[in-house]
Order: sequence, then C-alpha cells, then structure tokens
Amino acid sequence: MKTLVQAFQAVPDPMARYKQLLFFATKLQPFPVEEHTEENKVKGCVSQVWVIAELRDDKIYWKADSDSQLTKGLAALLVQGLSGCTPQEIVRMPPDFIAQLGLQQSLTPSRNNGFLNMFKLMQKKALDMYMQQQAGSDSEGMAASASSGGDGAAGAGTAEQQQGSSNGNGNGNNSEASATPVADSIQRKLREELQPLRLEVVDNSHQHAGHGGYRGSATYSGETHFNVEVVSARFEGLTSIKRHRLVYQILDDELRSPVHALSLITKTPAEAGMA
Amino acid sequence: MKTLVQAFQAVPDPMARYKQLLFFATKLQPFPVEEHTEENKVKGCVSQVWVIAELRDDKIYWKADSDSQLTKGLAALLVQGLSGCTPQEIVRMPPDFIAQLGLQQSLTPSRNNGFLNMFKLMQKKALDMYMQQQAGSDSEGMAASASSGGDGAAGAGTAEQQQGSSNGNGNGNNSEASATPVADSIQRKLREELQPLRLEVVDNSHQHAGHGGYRGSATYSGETHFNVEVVSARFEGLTSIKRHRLVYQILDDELRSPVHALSLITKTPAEAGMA
Amino acid sequence: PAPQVQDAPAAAAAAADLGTATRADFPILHQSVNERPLMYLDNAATSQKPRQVLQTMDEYYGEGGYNSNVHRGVHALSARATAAYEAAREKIAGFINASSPQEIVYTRNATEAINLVANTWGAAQLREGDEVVLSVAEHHSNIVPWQLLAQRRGLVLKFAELTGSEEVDLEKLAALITPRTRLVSLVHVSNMLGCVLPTQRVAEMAHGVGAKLLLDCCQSVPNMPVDVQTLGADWIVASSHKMCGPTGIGFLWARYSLLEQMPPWMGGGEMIQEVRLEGSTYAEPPSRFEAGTPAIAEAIGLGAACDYLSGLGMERVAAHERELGAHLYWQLRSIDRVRIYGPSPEARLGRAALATFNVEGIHPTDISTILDSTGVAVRSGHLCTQPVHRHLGISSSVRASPYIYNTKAEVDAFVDALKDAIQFFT
Amino acid sequence: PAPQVQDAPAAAAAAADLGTATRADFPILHQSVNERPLMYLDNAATSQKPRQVLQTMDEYYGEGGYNSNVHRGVHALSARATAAYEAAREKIAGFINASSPQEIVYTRNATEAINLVANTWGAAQLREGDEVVLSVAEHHSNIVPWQLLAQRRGLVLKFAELTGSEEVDLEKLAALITPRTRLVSLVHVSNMLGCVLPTQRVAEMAHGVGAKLLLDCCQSVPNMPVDVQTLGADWIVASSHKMCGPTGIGFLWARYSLLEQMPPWMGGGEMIQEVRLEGSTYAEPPSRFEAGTPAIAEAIGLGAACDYLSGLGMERVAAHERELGAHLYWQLRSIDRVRIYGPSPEARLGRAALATFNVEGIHPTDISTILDSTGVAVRSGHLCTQPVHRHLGISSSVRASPYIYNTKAEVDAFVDALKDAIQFFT
Repeated sequence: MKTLVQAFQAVPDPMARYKQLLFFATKLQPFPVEEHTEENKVKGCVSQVWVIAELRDDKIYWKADSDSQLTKGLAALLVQGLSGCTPQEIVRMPPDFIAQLGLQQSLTPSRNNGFLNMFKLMQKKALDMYMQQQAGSDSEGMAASASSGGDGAAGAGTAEQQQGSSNGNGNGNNSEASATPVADSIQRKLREELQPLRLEVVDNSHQHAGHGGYRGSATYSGETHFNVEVVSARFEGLTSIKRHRLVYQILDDELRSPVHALSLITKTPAEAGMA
Repeated sequence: MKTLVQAFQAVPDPMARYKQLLFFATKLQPFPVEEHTEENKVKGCVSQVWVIAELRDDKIYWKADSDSQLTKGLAALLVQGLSGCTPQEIVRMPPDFIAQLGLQQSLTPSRNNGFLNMFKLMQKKALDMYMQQQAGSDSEGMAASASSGGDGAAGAGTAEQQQGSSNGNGNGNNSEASATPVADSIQRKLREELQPLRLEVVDNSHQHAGHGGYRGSATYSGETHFNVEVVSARFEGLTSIKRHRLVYQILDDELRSPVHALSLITKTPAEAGMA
Repeated sequence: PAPQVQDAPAAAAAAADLGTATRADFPILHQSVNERPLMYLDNAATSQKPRQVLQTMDEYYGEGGYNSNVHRGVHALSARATAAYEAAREKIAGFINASSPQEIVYTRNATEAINLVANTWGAAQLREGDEVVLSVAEHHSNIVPWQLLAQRRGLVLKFAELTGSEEVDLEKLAALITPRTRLVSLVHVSNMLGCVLPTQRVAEMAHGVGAKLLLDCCQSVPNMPVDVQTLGADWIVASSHKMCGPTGIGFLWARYSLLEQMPPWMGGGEMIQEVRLEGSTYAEPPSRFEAGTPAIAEAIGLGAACDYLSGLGMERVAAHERELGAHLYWQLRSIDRVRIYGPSPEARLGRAALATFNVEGIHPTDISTILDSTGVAVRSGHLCTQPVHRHLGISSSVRASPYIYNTKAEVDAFVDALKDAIQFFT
Repeated sequence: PAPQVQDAPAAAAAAADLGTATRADFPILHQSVNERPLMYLDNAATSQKPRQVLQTMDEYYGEGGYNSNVHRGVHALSARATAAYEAAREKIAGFINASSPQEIVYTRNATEAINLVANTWGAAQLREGDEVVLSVAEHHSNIVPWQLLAQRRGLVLKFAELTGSEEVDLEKLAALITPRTRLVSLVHVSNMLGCVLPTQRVAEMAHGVGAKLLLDCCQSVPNMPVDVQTLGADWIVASSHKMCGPTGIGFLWARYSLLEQMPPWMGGGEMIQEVRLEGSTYAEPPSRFEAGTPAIAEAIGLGAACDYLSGLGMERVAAHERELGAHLYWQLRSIDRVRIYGPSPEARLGRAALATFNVEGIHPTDISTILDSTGVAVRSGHLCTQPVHRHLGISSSVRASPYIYNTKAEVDAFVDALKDAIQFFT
C-alpha cells in the first residue's frame, strides 16, 4: 500500500492523476456480473461500486467494479493495495493513507467519501472473514455465527471480547489481533494519554436495537456504543466539560466514524477515593 | 383636524411631542367602564384601546380610552379631530393626515399601526352609523339591516350600490355620499387616470364566504373583492403585466387596505373591438 | 456599478450584453478554480448573489445596521427591521404581481412551501380516495410531500408521463384528471428536461373538475416574467437562492382568500393571536404560517434580489436566457455521442436555459469531475429527479445551466472543455 | 481585533472586562439612535453579530467565495460549501458537547425544532390519553405545537405552576408526572422569569416514568456552558440569532439513537435515499430532517458564532452575565414602584441576565417608548409568554436583557434612563 501511495503522490498534476486512475482501472481483473448485488455495493457513492473478497491461505484477494471509470480506478488502487493482506491487517489499518494519497485536493468530498466508504466496506468484509476464521478455529462452537443479524447479536460484544487475543497471527503489527478493534483502540489510547488509575471500557452496542445485527446484515455497524469510566490525575482542576473534551480529543479517530455514543464518567483519583 | 395636525407638527422635539400626548390624554372625557368591550376595542395595538361613538344632530362625537398614557394621547388626538364630523366625512377621509402628524419618526410601526387601526375602527363605526341613517331614511325598509352577519349579507353590495346616491347631505366634499366608498373611489380614479372607453367595476365581496357578514360582525370587512374591466387607449403597447401594474399603481390606496382581491381585465380599444 | 435599466431592448442585443453587463456585480465569479478561471454553470442548483444583495444584508447586520427581532418591538432598531422585512414582502409580491404583500408567505425554501401546502390545505381538505395528479418529471420536493400525505390520508397519486419530445404529456395529463382529482401539482419549468408547462391550459383542466393547481416555479421565477394574475395557479412556490437571493428563504404565494382557508401548521410565536393554556387562536395569513423568529436578513436580501432582477428587467433576462439556452442546446447537439434530454428550443413554449445530457459510454460524474479540473462547474447525478431519470432509463446525468451573468463565449468554452473531457476518456 | 482567549479567568475580572473587550467586534453597536448612543438591551429577543461571523458569511458569498449547493455536487465550489456546511455542524456539536455532528439537525429556528419533534416523534409515538407536561412559564413555541398535536391525537396537556419565588415549581411538576406521561417539555432558562431549571432532577422525574425530556435552551445555550452529556435532556433546541449567529437557522440536538427512531417530517431533496413513484426510502439522520436546499450560509455563520463564543469561553460569558444580571436586578429593585418577576439572583441556580418588570401605574409600552427616545432598546409586550403573564395577573411587561458586549456602566445608564422615564409620567 505504501509504495502505491508513494507512486501516486509522485504524480503532480491532477489531470495526470486522473489519467493514472484510468490506467489502474484497465488493470482490474474482470468482475463477475452476478456479484453486482446490494451486499457488495458501496453505499454513498456518486456512482455504483461493487467489491468482493476471496480468502486464499488466510489472505484476502479483492475484486472491484464500477460504472464510473475514475471510481473504478480508485477501487483498483484499493484492490491492488489490499490484496494479499490478512483480514486482521485490513481491519486494523487506519484510514490515514487515504489522506496521504493527496486525492483530497483533486477529489470532491462526495467522491472522497465514496473512497472512504469503499475502504470501510472492505474492512467490514475482512472482519466478516476474520469472524468466520475465528468461528472455525474455536472449538466451543460459534459455528452458527454466520447467521445474519437478529437475536444472535445480543451479548456478542462481550463474548468476543473474551476470546479476543486467543489467536494472534504474527502479522507484523505491534498490537495483537482482536475482534474488538475499536474497544481495544479506545483502551490503548486512553491508557497512553491519561495514565489512568482505573479504566473501564464497556461495549454496550448490543443494547441498541434498530442498528441491525452484529454480522452480515446490511446495516451492520459493529461496535457503536460504549460506556467508559476513567480515573486519572490528569483531570485535576478541570471542569466536567473540559474532562470530556479531553477524552473526546484523544478518541477523535474512534468517534469520527464507528462509535455512535460514548457515555463518560471522568474522576480524579481524589474524587474516586483513590488518592 | 388640520389645525390639530399643524399644532402637533410645530412641536420639534420627540420628547416634547410625547409630553403633548400626555397632555391630550388628560383632556379626554371619562370613558364608561362598561364600554370596555371587544366590539369597541382596537385590534393590533401594543396596548388596549377602546373607542365609542355617539350621534347627535347627524354628527359623531367620540370617546376613547387606553391603558397606555401615550396611546390615550393619540386616541385623544383623533377624538378631538374627528368629533363633530358627519359619518360621511369620516368614512371618506383619507388616512394621509396620519403621515402629516410626523409621528412616524418618533413612533415605531407597531404604535403607528395601532394609530391607523384606531382610525379604521372609527371609520367602521362611522360607516355603521351611516348605514343606520340610510336604513332609517329609506322608505323601502332596510330596517332589519342591523342583523349581524350571515345570509343577509349576500347581495347587499349591489342593493346598496343602487341606492347609493339617494341621499346627499351637503357635506362640503365634492363627491357625493355613498355606501360603496371603495367601489366609487376605484371608479373615479380609473376614470381620471385612464379615460376608459369602457369601465366596469363589480363588487363581488359577497361571494367570499368566511369573511363575516356585511355589518356588525367582528370580522366585518366590507368591500373586499372586485372584478374590474377596463378598456383604455393607455394600454396600447403595454404587456399584460405592465397594464396590471399600471392599474395597481393607480389604485394603490384602495389596494393597500380594504381590498383583498382585484380581478382585472385590461384591453386596448382595438382589442375590445372599439377602436 | 449598478446595471443599466433598459426597457424591452431588442432580444438579441440584450442577450449579447447582459452577461457582460452584470458580471461586475458578482464578485464571486472573478476567481480561479484549479488554476483556471471559474466558469459557473450550476445555476439551476443555485445562483450567485450580486453585490447589491450582499450590501443590503451587510447594512442589516453591520455598521449602522438595524438587526433586531421583528414585529411587536417598540424600539428603533426593531421598527427599522420590521419595516424592511415587510417592505421585502411587498417587493416579492410586486415581482410576481400578487394582489397584496399579504399573499406572500416566507418559507425556508420552495420545498418547505410545498410541505406547508400539503400539511395545511392538504391535511385539512384531502380524504381517503382523493386523487393528486403529478408528473414523472417532478423534483423530489414535489413528490415526497404528497407521498407522505398519501400514506397518512389514503390518497391516490397519479403521474403524467412524457411525450415523445420529452415534455409533460398534456393529453395523458387530461386523462388522469377525474372528478376525484382534488389537486394537480406540477413543475412550471423542469430542472431536468427544461420543458415549460402551458399553465393556463393545465389550470383549465384542473379547475374544470374543481381541483386546485400548485406550480413549482423554482426554475421559472428566477428566469422569466411570472405573473400570478395570468398564470392560472392557485399556489406557487419558489426559492430565493436560485434568484440572486440568499440561502435560507423562499416563499409561497396564494390568493389571500385561499390562504385564509388554510389552518396553521407550525405553532409558536408570531403565528398566534392569543395563547391560553386551554387553547389558542391564530393570526391571519401570512403571519399564521410564520412561527418563530423568521429569517429576517434573508427576507430582506430576497427583497433586494427582486429589486436587482426587476432593475435588469425580467423580459430582458428571459431574452438573454432564451438565446444562451438555444446556443447551448445546438452546440451540444453537434457533439457526437451526446444525448440531451427534453424538448428542443423550437418547442412551442421553448425550453429553459439548461441542458441535461449524457455522453454515451462515460459516467456523468466522470465528465463533471474532469470539467471541474478545468474550472467548469456543472452538476451531475440524479438532480433530485430520480423518477424521470428512471423513466428515461438512466440513473444520472450532467446538467449545465447558465444564468444572467454567463456569456455566449462561456458556453462556447464549456462546449470545448466538454469535448476535451470526452477525448480524455476515449 | 479578535478577542483574547483566556482560560477560566477570575469571575469578577472577566465580567468587568468582557463587555469592553468584545464591543469592538460588533460594528452595529457603534451608532446613535434618536441622537443618543445606542444601548442595546434586547438580547433575549436577538443578539448582535460579531465581525467574525459577518466575515465568514461574506467569505461564503463574496469575492473568492464558494456559494454553491451542498452535497452531491461534484465541482470545487460545491465541495468547499459541503465541507464548510458539515464543519459547522461539527462546531455546533462541539459547542454543546454532542457525541457526534450527526446528532445536530439544522432547523430555521428553535420553534421549528420543537415542531419537528412534535410532528415526528410526537405524531408517531403519542396516542390518545397520553400526557405531555409543560409549565405555565413556557414560550408560545413550547405550547402551541403541543396544543396542535393534542388536537390531532387527543393528548392531555398539563402545566406546572410557579413557586412563591416565581420559579417552576418542582413539587407541583413531580405531582403532574404520572405513568401516562410520555413527554416533559420545559424551558431551561425562562425568557420572562429568568429562572433556571435543575435539569438533572427533572430528567430523573421524567425518565423515572419512562417519559422523555425536551429542553428549550434558547436562553441557555447562548449564555452558559451547556453540556448535553450531563444535562439530562433527550432533545434540546436553540436558535442561532440569539447566540451571535445569523437569522434563519437554529438546531435540534438528540442522541443519535433517538433521531434514528424519528420518522421524516418534510419531504424533498436531501432527505431521501431513493424516490420511486410507488414510494420512497429516507436518508439517515440528520439528512432525513433537512429537506430541500438548506440555509447554507446561515449554518456556516452559526458555526463561526460557536467559534466566537468558544473563543471567549462560555464559563467567562456566564460569569460576565451573572455579574451583570445581578447588578441589573439589584439596581432595579432599588427603584420605587418597580416589580421584577422571577427569582432573585440568590436563588439556588441563580437567574439569567435579564430582568422583566413593570412600573406601577405606567404601561410597559409607554416605558419602552420613552426609553427608545433616549437610545435604549428594551422589549415590552407579552414576550411570547402570554400564559405566565396571565398567571401573574398582568398583560404585558418590560424586559431588559444584557449580553456579552454590555457593560456595568450601561446597566447603570439604563437604570438612570428608566428613572427619568418614570419621572416623565409622574
């Protein structure tokens, strides 16, 4: 992915970049027409885009298609950059590289959003595959977990939290693989930034009906609602609003997209009787 | 009224004018408390104002009251200026004198509107009195015309139009007394300005349900809807819009307040086959 | 510099001049986009605002200004604000030749105005089985409000289709109108097809069965003389931002007697006569429909926009657009693989100065993206008219829409840029 | 010059300074009215706008600007407009500490926001016999929408009365809330009484029976830190024009999960996912509630107003107003025949920086008229709160309401002018 980004950055003129995209588009493998389904379609694009994934040797290989040539070129960029990665790598990849592509200057927000949405759909598909892997390797039988949405969703959050680190894949990243990437990331960042005496992150996404099931359904959204309790000396002398702002600032990335709601309790050690 | 206007205009400072109003207020005759009724109340004032009329020797004598001292002063101005006039004189009086009072600079629109509304209520009461006079002097018995609203209203417009000029009172104005002042004024102005070959003004206010009865009801509005047909050489070379604008301009005063709707047919003599 | 006011100039001369004459009034146009001079051709979506309108709003908010809440205020600023707010209503009334300023109801935009009619007259008058006749060419804002009301009230919605020349088919329309029809609601000038409705004929059809006629005048009021005395409509709606005025304001017009029959919709300040805990009484129109502190600066700005357009003369504006629109149409027609939607400029009522089209084999957003990189702003997508797109068998399109400040030279430059873009993908 | 950003300054020092510090930012204040310097004390009706907000809007419309329709646009101006429009949403979200910008719905004003809740959640959820609890101190905009809905749905409206100190009586409120109560809708800070609601306690009462809580924050969001995470409300509404922003815009906040449960209200562009003749599907919140071209410049202006107020610091603003409000109250109290409504500044939650009063024997509009002739702008009338006026046995009153740019010296000058006015009538 990095080399791709660099290659793309090297092209100075927007028109030349568009030419590049057209070139990428031509290099895409043919896309099976029968996969032009709602499930494979990227939402919120100005044009129609479809993405499918195939798992070979624990690695994902992508195919994509679009009725817009430029969008197809963007999709090709992602297909090329993300094919051959493990599901975990893709799930854990921060979307920063999109900004680095320098497309923002030449792409309008609607197209730019579309690009982000493509990446998100790919992450979702990667997560689904990871779940299937997990289910397969897990002897306690989460085999039925391919079921789409509905009741099976409740409690899934905690269940997976517990089995989270059971199967690291040595994928080169310094963090371990996890089924709860958002919760982990919240934990890690708050720990780093606030050196908390107490930190509790509870995913209660399952309480929020109407958000679709945990897996497979079209309105899939994963980890979306958290209760966080933090006790930290960093809060001393700060009003409640300022404490909250501080936390929101630290969790900026997490709150930008997947997390809908974050319920916060922020105490100083003194207030928590821990000083 | 003119001397009053002049006296008021002579006072240069707004504060001194307000003092003057307070002085006028003190000169008002006491107002009977039992006349603090909805019927005597002026609508759309920032404060409460009541007006009553008494007919003596065919002339009207007014009383007024308000819970605001400044408004009471304004009411006093009207009471003093309009007492001793005949109903016809009051009905036909254009509201120009209000602008001449120079109150606009010192009064806000809400108060200024209130002042206009006071004057309008007084005109309405004067019209009612004139109608009663007419009914009394009319041998063909419009005696039941004090009935409030309802069915009796339909056709009243034309009926009164016919008897309009039957009883001139020698009131010094150069136009004759009329029960249809708005229609007359429309006729007169269009005749003067357009020298029409044909002019037809039909009051069809009675067709408009929901506007209340013709007399006595709280939502009284009198002549409100007209069909006008004009044939005039002045229209030659003008688009339809421009012809309409011309008529609207001529009837600016009439359209500003009482007339709700004016349906226009404007033709050149050639178009009307009269050239 | 203020534009020259001319009275009914020769059409051709006016068209040649207007773009150049007005350009100086629009500071925003004098900029580069992607290192190329901006060529703004997305006017059917929103127009730019002349200096005169911006100044009027600055005079409201800024130095020596009079920003203040309107009505009921007893201090000087409030008096000035109220006078200006109501004067603007008078200007709008004059602009469309309404009988009285009280026939103008301020709304946020034309969309809200249609929703207002649906939720007042519609909710009060329409009953299960009543029919509302629309066309497939309607903007979403003239479809969805009626769908929402139809769900609540059990109404039947019917949609007139298009003729071969892609105008609303009046014969099919006539066939849809029955004694059960209570409302006909149509676009006066289509933002997608550019076709113009013969409003008087449609009014006769509607009124013949006792139905009312609402016209969506978003694309007519900014571009041609619209006279509600002769139009035939019972209601019209329009948006300020498409007619040189600010965003956040639009209006509904109806004859006063009709407004009087409409019950209130939103509750709040301004729209009441008296509020008691047990129940309230409501103000007369237009106040009845203007709950809460209104868009004061915006209304005043819209008044200034009416002044500006009247100063140019709407006949002159229309002549300019007729010429520019036809030029645009025929230039585009001359390009291979380009398919323009809607009637030709030779249609009986002409067509609006906009061209919605597709280039065979190239996605509309690809076209607009490449055009944008050369400074040309056009719209692409479904143009808030998915049904007519579906009807024509497409999902999206490109639209170029010039306005008073665009010139024939710009249209030529746009056509060249389009040819380059097509080349780019070939 | 931009105001100094200070971090939590000592309350007294801040209060002394803020009025003087910010004054230069408000060009409109530097003018004479009736040959006397303008003293604008009608801020509870509408605030003035700082240079920074006006500039932001000029930058949108004017030279080098980016006025354009938002969303779906594929050209550069549209991209900039969309980014700025959504960035403003983020600023508003930050200003009230919402969890996400998607929890902010743009409306024309607070009134529309309440009507939106009534016509979406209310119309979908409330059934005959369901109870809505309000107070007699509500603004008309928090009474009439519920009366209109009550008529449609057969709801029962209940009104909490006042304590002896003229605050909303929490005990009476508690007694009105029953298992049939579905909604409690109250004013956070009263525009007439100045009393402040203990929102968390009220939230507990409402949530205790499963009812929802809507707070009218028109007089709190502009004047004090408001944090929706701790406020306890399910919805809040506020208006831009009272918080240094332009007219024509306001907002509704609700937790995203609640917004998701609310059906659409107005139909049109932007709020749809797919429009078919047979029926349509709707966008996710907040778009679902923003039909038609929105008030773009106004939204961006409101974002700039949030920046401006955040730059000052809302704690500092609140401290300034606390000091100014208390000074105003005690000065007025010292005048013979003056009766101020609402609690004293010593009330547990204090009172807002506004004083509504009457002078025995003098009509309120007479007072405000004479004050106006000396350049002082105050409001008189029923303040859109007829019920609480009736409850207090009066029909109208005078209200003076200072804001960030008013000083203690101005309050003193106002009190002197009032004394002169009283003298004038005596």
